[in-house]
Amino acid sequence: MPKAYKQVPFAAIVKSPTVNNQGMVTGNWRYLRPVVDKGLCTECKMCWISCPDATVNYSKDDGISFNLEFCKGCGVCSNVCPVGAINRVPELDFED
Amino acid sequence: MAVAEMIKSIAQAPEKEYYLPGHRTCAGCGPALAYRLIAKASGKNTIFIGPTGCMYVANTSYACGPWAVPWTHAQITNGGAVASGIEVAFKQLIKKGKIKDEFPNIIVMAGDGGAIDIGLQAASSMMYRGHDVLFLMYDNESYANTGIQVSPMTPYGATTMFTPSGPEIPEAKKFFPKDPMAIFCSGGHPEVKYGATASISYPVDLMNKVRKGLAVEGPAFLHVQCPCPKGWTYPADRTVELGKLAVETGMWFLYEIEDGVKKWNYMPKKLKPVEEYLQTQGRFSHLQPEHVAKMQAWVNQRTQLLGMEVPLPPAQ
Amino acid sequence: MPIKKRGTGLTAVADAWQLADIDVTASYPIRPYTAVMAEVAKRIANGQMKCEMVHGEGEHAQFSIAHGASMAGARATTGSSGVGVTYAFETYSPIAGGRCPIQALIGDRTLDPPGDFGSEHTDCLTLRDNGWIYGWAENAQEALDNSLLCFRIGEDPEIMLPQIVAMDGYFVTHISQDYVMPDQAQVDKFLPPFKPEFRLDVNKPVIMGPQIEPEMGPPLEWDRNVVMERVKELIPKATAEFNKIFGAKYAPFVDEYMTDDADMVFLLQGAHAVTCRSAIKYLREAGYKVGMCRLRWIRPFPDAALQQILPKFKVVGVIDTNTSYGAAGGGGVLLVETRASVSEVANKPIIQGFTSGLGGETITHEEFFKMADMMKQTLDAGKIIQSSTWVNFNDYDKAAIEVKAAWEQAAPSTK
Amino acid sequence: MTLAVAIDANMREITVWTRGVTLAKEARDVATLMAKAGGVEGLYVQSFDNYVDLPDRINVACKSYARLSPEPIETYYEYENYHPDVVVVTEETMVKGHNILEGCKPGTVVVINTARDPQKLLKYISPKEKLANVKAIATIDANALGMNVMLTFDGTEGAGDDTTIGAGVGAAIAGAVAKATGYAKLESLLKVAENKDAVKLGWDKVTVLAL
Repeated sequence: MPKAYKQVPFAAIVKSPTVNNQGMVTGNWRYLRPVVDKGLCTECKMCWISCPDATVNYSKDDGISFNLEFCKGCGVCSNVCPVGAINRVPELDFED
Repeated sequence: MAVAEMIKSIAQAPEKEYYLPGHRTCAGCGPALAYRLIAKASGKNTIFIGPTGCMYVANTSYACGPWAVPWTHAQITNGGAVASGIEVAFKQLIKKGKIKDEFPNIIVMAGDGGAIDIGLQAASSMMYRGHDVLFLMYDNESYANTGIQVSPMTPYGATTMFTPSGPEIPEAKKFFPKDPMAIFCSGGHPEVKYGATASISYPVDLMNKVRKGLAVEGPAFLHVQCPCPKGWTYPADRTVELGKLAVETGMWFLYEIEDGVKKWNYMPKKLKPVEEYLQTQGRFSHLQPEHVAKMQAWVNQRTQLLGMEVPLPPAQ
Repeated sequence: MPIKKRGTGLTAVADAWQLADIDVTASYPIRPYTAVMAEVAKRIANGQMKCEMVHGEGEHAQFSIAHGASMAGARATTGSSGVGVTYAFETYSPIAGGRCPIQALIGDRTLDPPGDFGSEHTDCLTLRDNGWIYGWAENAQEALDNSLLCFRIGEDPEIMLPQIVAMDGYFVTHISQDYVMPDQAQVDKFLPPFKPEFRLDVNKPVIMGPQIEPEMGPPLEWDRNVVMERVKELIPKATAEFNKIFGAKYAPFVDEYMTDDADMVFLLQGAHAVTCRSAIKYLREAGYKVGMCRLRWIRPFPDAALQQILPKFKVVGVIDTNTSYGAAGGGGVLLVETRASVSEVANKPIIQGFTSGLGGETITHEEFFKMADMMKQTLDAGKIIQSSTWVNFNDYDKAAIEVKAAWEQAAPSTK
Repeated sequence: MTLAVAIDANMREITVWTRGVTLAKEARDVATLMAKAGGVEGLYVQSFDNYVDLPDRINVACKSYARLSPEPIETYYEYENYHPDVVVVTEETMVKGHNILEGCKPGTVVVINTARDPQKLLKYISPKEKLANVKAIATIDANALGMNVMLTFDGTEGAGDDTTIGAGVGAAIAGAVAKATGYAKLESLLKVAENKDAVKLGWDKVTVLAL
């Protein structure tokens, strides 16, 4: 095999990311996608505080949403939801 | 940080993330959740030291990392020593006027191996010398980065790659774990003015303990239990649930020791039988009733030793 | 004004560290390097030095503390000896690979067993493959000067590598000598403040030492290889500048003594050069056309310089004050590297090996005379007689037969 | 100078894609079973995990490899199957967001563990330019066959796998791979797998869509 070496910065020191770490995109780890039922959601933010990957977003206007570029689909958000407002749906049911 | 501002509820937790999406930790990783909450609590003016472990290797795979704040690797052996060097350097460089930085929060994020096993010497010395560093032990109860091998924190009766169960050794791991709080925060390290146990399942408590640990002058120690879906063998969505169950069964405790005074942060009304906890995890699936009884006896003894006065399940 | 002083290599390096305004140093006691830390501690206590001294719980911690301090942007130092050097082994590659230009003073000591305080270069030579810049000082003055030179080279933005100022235990670390402590203004002219491009800075956050992809490994290691080659280029420049500012006369790589008309030379490093020079005087009077080549650096190894210099001679006697059991040719590290350096040189001299000065023994005048005799026999024979000779043990010089018999009786494995 | 030689010209490479931890053992079993079956038939064989994927993390993409050759394998110590002839996907979602066809040769067979219509999965598969190399897509709904999934760390990190090989879903997938590719006879697989019913079901229930 021909070798494909990669450029490496000085002493492998890399700049810290600011929003997402684009070097390790993890959305393709997911086979069950979290889907929030906004009718049930009480916006208690348990899912938000419990996400190991910081991929649950919350805003006053839109409530809970998910960063699907990075969500690994672990289901912790669904498990901790006190009202069962987060469903886990097979990823291939979605076109995107 | 001079005086820590306490967080009263999840709604008041800081929104800003410093442990960002994009790391190769397991789906449902307990230590990753710990990292996120700790980084949230400590904020922008923070430097992390990451001794080798899952939170080094899985987080920085492929020459990148998820931190919005400075982070450096340390060997699994020397997190405490590297942090000591960083701390004195900042003090000295600031004193000499060579840099204009505000003195940062310095946090060592060591796994159980890097804190209480191979890294114990460096951790102990850092605390003895009184460096203004928060030494944080994220405890997933094994050497998980190398594929789950036994550590001193692995519970009695758990299987790992190095402690399989077999006819000669039916209970798998034979020894009960070390008690890091007893080692670091019970007077043996006089400079340590603040020490606490915490759990990822009690996020507000955890974040406030991080802030308290950073607010005290000198070293602080935080022992955070972090369920590990791979090593403990349970479905990844149950991480937070299991952290709670550990507390409810006496497999984990939430207390802090400030200036030598112990305070309970959460005490269940009565302990659930430890079997309820054991049966949730594949690592205990081989245990026989006598092993479960031995575990319950240990839990009961430990509960009494720590002074938690709650009704206990019977130990046969 | 430069000050004339009397002190050991350790106090001389403490002077260098004071002049370099180091920010952090990490201590742990082990003979014979210890007193440099005692000296620095005194100066911190009396306000002479503004530096934080951290008492590590061992050498592994010492090097780790200095590593951490360097990542934070501090000029940091540490030091050790003997088994202390090897106890810290894990840390050497991460420090060099992390490009943290800390400085360590190593006062050589024999590795155990046996428990032996005496100097042997083996402790420090074991880490020669880890990417540190280092070489041996033969006296207090050179120890001080090497320290400044090392900071200057190691902290160069194009280099960024850790350095070791190595010196023989006892000989250089414990024998008082005259030396000159230079003026602060001279040092400030020679050594700029340490300002690394990357440090742990919350306003410019970076990730240091992440895991890399396999495809990044070879380029990263290639970079470490290239930078060592660059050190070879910088050493002559920095040495020339040092000589100019401080009025010194250092050769960049190889210090030659009475080599102009020599047909055989001793090749060595470190403190034994002092006795060697004196022995050469007597040997010259007795008609031996002998000189000395002393290596100032072991990493990077001065191969190009040796390729220039050694063809002038017919026989080179490499004196190894270290062990490398089972090494090619039966000698030590210097013999192997010297032979490798000139292996492709057309008119290369005969290179024979001597192992001597182990366990801290003094290499006496008599032993230099013996080695000269053996080199003479090589010269006369026009070929190597014995690939490597352990002086006093398997030497083939007739005059040594009686000594040899005595040693054979004493050495257990000959029984 | 580069020698123009064909190294391992007749070697066939099977790459098994899977999810870390949860399906790692089953994927390893697919590779192990195919290699063992090849061994039964007198081929030179090799099966191994992708070293860089280890230690695996829950849900992360991982690969296991099998190689079968009529001659001794010369690239025995290379890290990966750089040019797979067969791509096996043990968890259907992996068709999305992973370059499962990377390096594949003309005539590649793709085997997917799914209940879905293979035509519908095609649109996700990447890299797109390699689709032309795919000869057939085989699907097997192994999860519906009532087999277990085994969770074990045995056999990882260079240890020998002392657990049974081919006791669960992996055995069914291997049956499907053998039939869809013709790389192993059913009898050979039955000889080496623990769960022979699973192998047989996989063999029988696989559907192959020629492209």
